[in-house]
Amino acid sequence: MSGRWRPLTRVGAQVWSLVAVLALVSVGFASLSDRFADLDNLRNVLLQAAPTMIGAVGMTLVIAARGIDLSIGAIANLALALALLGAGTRSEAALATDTTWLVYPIAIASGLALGTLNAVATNVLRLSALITTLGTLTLYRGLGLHITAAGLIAVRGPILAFGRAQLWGIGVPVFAAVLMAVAGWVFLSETPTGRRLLAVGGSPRSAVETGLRTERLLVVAYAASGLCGAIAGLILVGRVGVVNPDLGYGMEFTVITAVVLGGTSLFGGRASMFGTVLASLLLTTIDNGMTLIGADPYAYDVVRGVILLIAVSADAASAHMRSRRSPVIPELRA
Amino acid sequence: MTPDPPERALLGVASVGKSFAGIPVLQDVSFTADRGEILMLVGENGAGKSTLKNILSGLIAPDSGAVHFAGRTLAALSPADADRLGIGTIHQELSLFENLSVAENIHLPRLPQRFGRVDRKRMEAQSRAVLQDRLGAAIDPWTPVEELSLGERQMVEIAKAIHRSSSLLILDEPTTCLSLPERARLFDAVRRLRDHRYAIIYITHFMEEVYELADRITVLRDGRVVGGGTPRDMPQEALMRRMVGRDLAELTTVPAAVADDAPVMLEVDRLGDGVAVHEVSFCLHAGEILGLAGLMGAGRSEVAELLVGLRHGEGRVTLAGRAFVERSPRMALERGLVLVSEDRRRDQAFLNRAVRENLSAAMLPVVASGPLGLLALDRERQAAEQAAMTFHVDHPGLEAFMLALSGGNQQKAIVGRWLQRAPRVCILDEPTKGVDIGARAEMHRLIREQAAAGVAFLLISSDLPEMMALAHRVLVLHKGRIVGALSRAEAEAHRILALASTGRVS
Amino acid sequence: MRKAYLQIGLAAALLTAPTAFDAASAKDITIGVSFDKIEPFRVAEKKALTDAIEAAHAKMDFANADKDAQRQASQVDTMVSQGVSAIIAIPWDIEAANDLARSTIAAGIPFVSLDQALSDLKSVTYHIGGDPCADGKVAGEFFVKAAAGKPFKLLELQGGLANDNGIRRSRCLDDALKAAPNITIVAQVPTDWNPQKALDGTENALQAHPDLAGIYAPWNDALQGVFSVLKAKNLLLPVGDPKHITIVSIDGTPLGCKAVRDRLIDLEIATPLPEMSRRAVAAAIKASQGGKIEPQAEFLPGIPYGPDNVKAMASKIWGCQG
Amino acid sequence: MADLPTAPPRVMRRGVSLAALLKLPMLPVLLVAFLALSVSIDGFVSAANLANMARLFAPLAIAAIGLTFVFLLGEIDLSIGSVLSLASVLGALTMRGTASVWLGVMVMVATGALIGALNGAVIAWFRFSAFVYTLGVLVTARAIAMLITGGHSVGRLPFGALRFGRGTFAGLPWLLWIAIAVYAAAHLFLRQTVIGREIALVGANRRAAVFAGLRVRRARFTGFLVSGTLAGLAASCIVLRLGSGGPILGDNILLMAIAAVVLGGTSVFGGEGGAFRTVTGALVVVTLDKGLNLLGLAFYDQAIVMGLVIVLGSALGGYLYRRRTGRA
Repeated sequence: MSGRWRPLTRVGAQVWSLVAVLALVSVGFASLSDRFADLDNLRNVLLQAAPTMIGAVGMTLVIAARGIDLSIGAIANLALALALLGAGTRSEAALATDTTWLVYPIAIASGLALGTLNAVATNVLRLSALITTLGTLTLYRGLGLHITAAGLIAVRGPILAFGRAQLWGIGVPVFAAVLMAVAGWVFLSETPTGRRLLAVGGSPRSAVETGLRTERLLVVAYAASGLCGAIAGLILVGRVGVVNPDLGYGMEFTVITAVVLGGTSLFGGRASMFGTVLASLLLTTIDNGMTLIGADPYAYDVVRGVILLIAVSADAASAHMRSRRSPVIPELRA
Repeated sequence: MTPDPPERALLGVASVGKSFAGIPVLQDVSFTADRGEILMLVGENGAGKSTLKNILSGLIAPDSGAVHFAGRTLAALSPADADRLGIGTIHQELSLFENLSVAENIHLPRLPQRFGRVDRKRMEAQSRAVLQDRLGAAIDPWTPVEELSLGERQMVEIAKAIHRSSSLLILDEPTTCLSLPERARLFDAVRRLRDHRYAIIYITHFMEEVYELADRITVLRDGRVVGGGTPRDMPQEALMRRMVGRDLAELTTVPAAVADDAPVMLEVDRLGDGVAVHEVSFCLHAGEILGLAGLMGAGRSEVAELLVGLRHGEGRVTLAGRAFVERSPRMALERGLVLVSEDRRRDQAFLNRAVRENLSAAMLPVVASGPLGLLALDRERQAAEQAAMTFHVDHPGLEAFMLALSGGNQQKAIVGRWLQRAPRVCILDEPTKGVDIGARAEMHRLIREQAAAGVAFLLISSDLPEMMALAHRVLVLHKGRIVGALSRAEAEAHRILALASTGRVS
Repeated sequence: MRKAYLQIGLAAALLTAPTAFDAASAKDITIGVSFDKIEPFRVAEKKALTDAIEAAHAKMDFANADKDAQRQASQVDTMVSQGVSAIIAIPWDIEAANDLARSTIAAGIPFVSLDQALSDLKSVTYHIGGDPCADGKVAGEFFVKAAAGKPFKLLELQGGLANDNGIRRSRCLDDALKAAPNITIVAQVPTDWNPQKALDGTENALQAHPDLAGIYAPWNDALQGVFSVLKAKNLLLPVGDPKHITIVSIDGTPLGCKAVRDRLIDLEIATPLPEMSRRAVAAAIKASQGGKIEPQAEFLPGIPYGPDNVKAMASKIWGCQG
Repeated sequence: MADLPTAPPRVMRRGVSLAALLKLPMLPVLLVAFLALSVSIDGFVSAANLANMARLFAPLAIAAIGLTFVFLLGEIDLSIGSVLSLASVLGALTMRGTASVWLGVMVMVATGALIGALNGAVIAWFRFSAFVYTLGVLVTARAIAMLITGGHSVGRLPFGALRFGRGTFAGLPWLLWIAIAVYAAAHLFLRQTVIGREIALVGANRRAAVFAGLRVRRARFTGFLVSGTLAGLAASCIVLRLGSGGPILGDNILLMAIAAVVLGGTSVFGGEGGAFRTVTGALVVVTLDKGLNLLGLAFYDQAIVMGLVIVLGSALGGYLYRRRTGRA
């Protein structure tokens, strides 16, 4: 028997069915709009996918450890609100808030702190992650809106730099997203802490018996998720130039969809960073393509829904094909 | 009894006590274990062995008493302490990460690293060293554990504990899934560790293991130390009396003979699934106990799963004279064929549901009435109470979670679940695995009683004394095929083992 | 219990009746205000309303339904049972609000709808709002004029797809454009009033149609997203520049006014917020004192203004002041 | 077999015992919140306000009880909100078209049941991932409702609708009676029927349920069927109370229902929980929602308090539960 290092197990098939769906969708859009298959458009898609992708990278770590972070969008909102509070001055003449470079350390520190708070609350209060982050989703959003008084704050200065900067004609957020995804992948597959995180997600009971410091590892995962939320928030705000109450609203849904669609198991222990990236791209491509072909606004959600249903059927069908020859009855297959 | 005062030996347990919800499980327990010796910790289930093991591996803290280790006194250990002190534990319920590789399982929580990355080369070399060189197990270090058989997983669990420990190794019933050669290799490894000045605490209830390995024996009963000494001080009879607190005479009983005119209850003709089972044919009569022997992975459990429809396959099954074609667990139950499968936690117990519901899970059609399928809760409760009494399930209340029961009582409750249905044919897959001597004897008595009442049993067991004590005939499986059928007179341990291991009569 | 709350309603009506003859002072009047949601424009709207109520020396009891018709119904019912003098509501569900208004009026309490019109205007005591359809039409006519018979590609951003104001601003624009076959709407992008989505939509539309000539951004918050895309493409040019993309927006917030003053957008249609609020409060107080409200519904069309006349118009546009 | 089982006396006694009440993790929080709000708000315990709260409570509790079935199975149904929306649109259109309130209600329940059955069938037989599949249904059903109405809500319903939705019977709002009936039915169903038991056992350990010959697929199917049907019934309650249905009517209900279910103490991992727990969870959600509003807090400050209560309340409930069961 000879084996090889298999960093992230049993996700291959799902990633392939995702590749197939993404290819199908792309070919469809390309045939309807000649501007779809275009280098400029690829740049757009990547740039628009960046916030989702970054959020999804953090969420992949959390879900791999058998957690969930519903508060990621609220963290994006609150971290940016805190950043403005700490490093913004309202300029009445320009109707905008001037910012200093301090917004970056403040937003990032806030993201890390809020994520850590999620983990600490889960650990100390012994709650399920779902309850904790459902609570902090509400709490963080309330705090964020409290700071901005639910108003729209136009921003200027260094806060815009990250979202708008370009390198070789490609938006810096794209590099950030790729970097985060690679870092996430290396972390999960190559570092001892990443492997321990997968172990905790795979079997919390074994983790205790093996002497893994589950609580510390969860802090790492949730802090990473908070960090990713804050970075996603910085990109969104940097690009659009406002901190608005809807910032990050519903982000948790998109991001969790991307992670699960990408083949990471909600029951922990199995993760696919590559799948997460692909699924983030798929979700963005749908919106992008719909606008390019000038679709009816009411059709957007129909297409989104149908593609989700196709993706899940493709996955179920491939699982069926794979296990067709096993004598074990379907109910007992994993 | 103790050669050293507790603080002088490597490990000294001094007057340790522990209660759960007010019920004492350990009282004033003291013993020592020193480098270079194998201490056998024997006792029935519920005697407190597992609690003691959990205290020593840092999973729970004792209420009173202290643990001395290498000259230091600790009120309690944490898993991290255990790790630092070099205490390795093999838990009875495997504590592996199925989603990770063998090598990672062996090394966690301290993975070797280079420049912040996992050092795979070193990890692979160290895994091979412990797996192949020490235990002689040909398991590739990069295989995910989920792809291993139960026996292989047990070897990984052992390798993991050996790798972690540098001073004390605790083994809790480590051989339940092992074939004979694997078991022999494990014993070799354990002896070699002793020679390397390890202290070994070996928890078991298998008598032959006690006398094969022990340097010293400590007996636990009802949470107290009730005896100890060298194997020479304690012959088997005396040891068992200490453990159980009463004499056991049933070991010599012979099962009642099967009547010549007993009807055929189960007839199996060329059963197979194309993967694990091939052309298995046999007959089972009313009142007969038919043993199905073989090594782990020989296809024994798969035969059982084929019979009740948990696997698809070909071949004909005739149940009480009628063909049994559309096989499913539900149809099997209706036709009077039940399976008590091996993996209790995974496949049988509803751990976070009430004991009552666990007992009645196979009785639902019986306690339901009317077109709506309403449950007669009173009847269900009575039946459950009755079953708990009949099958000696010791429980804190029928509404308590199944989780609250000890392993042995869980097993009795599950066997009770199935036998309540008064089946014609009962398949028992490792019915006494992880069960203490008292419960095991009760289980054997029960099987004999039921067989005498006409139930046909197909008994799958790795425990050869059990097989020889119970079975009228023994079939031996090798690589999914029946390679021998032995009558009671022919069924001797070495013959069964030879057939099971090689597929041929030696 | 229905009887109980009718009684309380009646009692409240009776209690407020004597003050009807004391029209000079509104000191004992509490106006229950129910908003459909809180977002930047509503924050401004709330402030305008608060100012108007203070100016009338009345008290305000405020509740936010947060995009939930049930919660709004419950909040209004509570205000009724607490005996407020009148209700001013921005309805979230323009159908459900009909029955809410009727039952409130049946309990003897006037119901004034603000900003968002109910589907059946007869069910309220008084409605005062903008005229989303008129605004959309003005925008459409402006684009027709701007296109001047030449081919013209237009991007239409949309607010909430299930929001009546949003739907009307869109539909009436489309109606006005029917007269000009030279104008093509290249995309209608749903945004849920979210500037981030407006940004992505604009970026994608520009990708598909680099020769885009006009953008319809029917609420001011969308402008930030639009500008940031145009800036990245070097298309954020002042009105009058040959490559300038024609932009029309609605709302009249300070940010909108600033965009006009910076000559970045061609036309802004300002909702007359302070006037709307004043009239709503006046009607609520008058009705609570038994007065008759004529006319029963008023629609204040938005005030269009552009870079060329912003100086002259500034005094009429709330967003251009202060 | 002929004798229908009467309610066993032992069970009834247990139903009201103090120990059984303490099993409900949210009860102390509910009591404290209710007392605090009654003291600090005039008229919080008035008949009008309680009736008002009851009308908010009913649809939430009904939808959350449906979700409880799915959670008991160890599954999730993300589609209930948009199923509710779609059902409300179809039901309201029917009411307006036929002038029959009852036909409308039947259409709503049937829509919910139909989508629930489809969800159940696909998940139980084709083994789709419940999370991704119901997410797809969430998006699609809402989109269909949008397409049908063009985004408008559907109002101007027959007069009888509102009379029922805002009316009372024997002093209690009709909607509350419906919620009570649903609770009672769900409680009995889970407690006293074979399928109910199978749902809990399948959730506790699916493999063991297969080995025990339980009808696993039927149980999973039924769970999603109930969830969809009750979403349809919740839609009826809202439509009858508001006099309108619409494509975004159910947008808020999913998160609120999840909050009610988990706050009530039903496990996300299956096998543990029940209808009564969910009722207490829904009571907490409604009491706070209404109470904080009456206190006059800004909506974001309400959110802050609500978030703190969810976290700290669940922690307190969990602590009391562990102390009672003696688990460390």
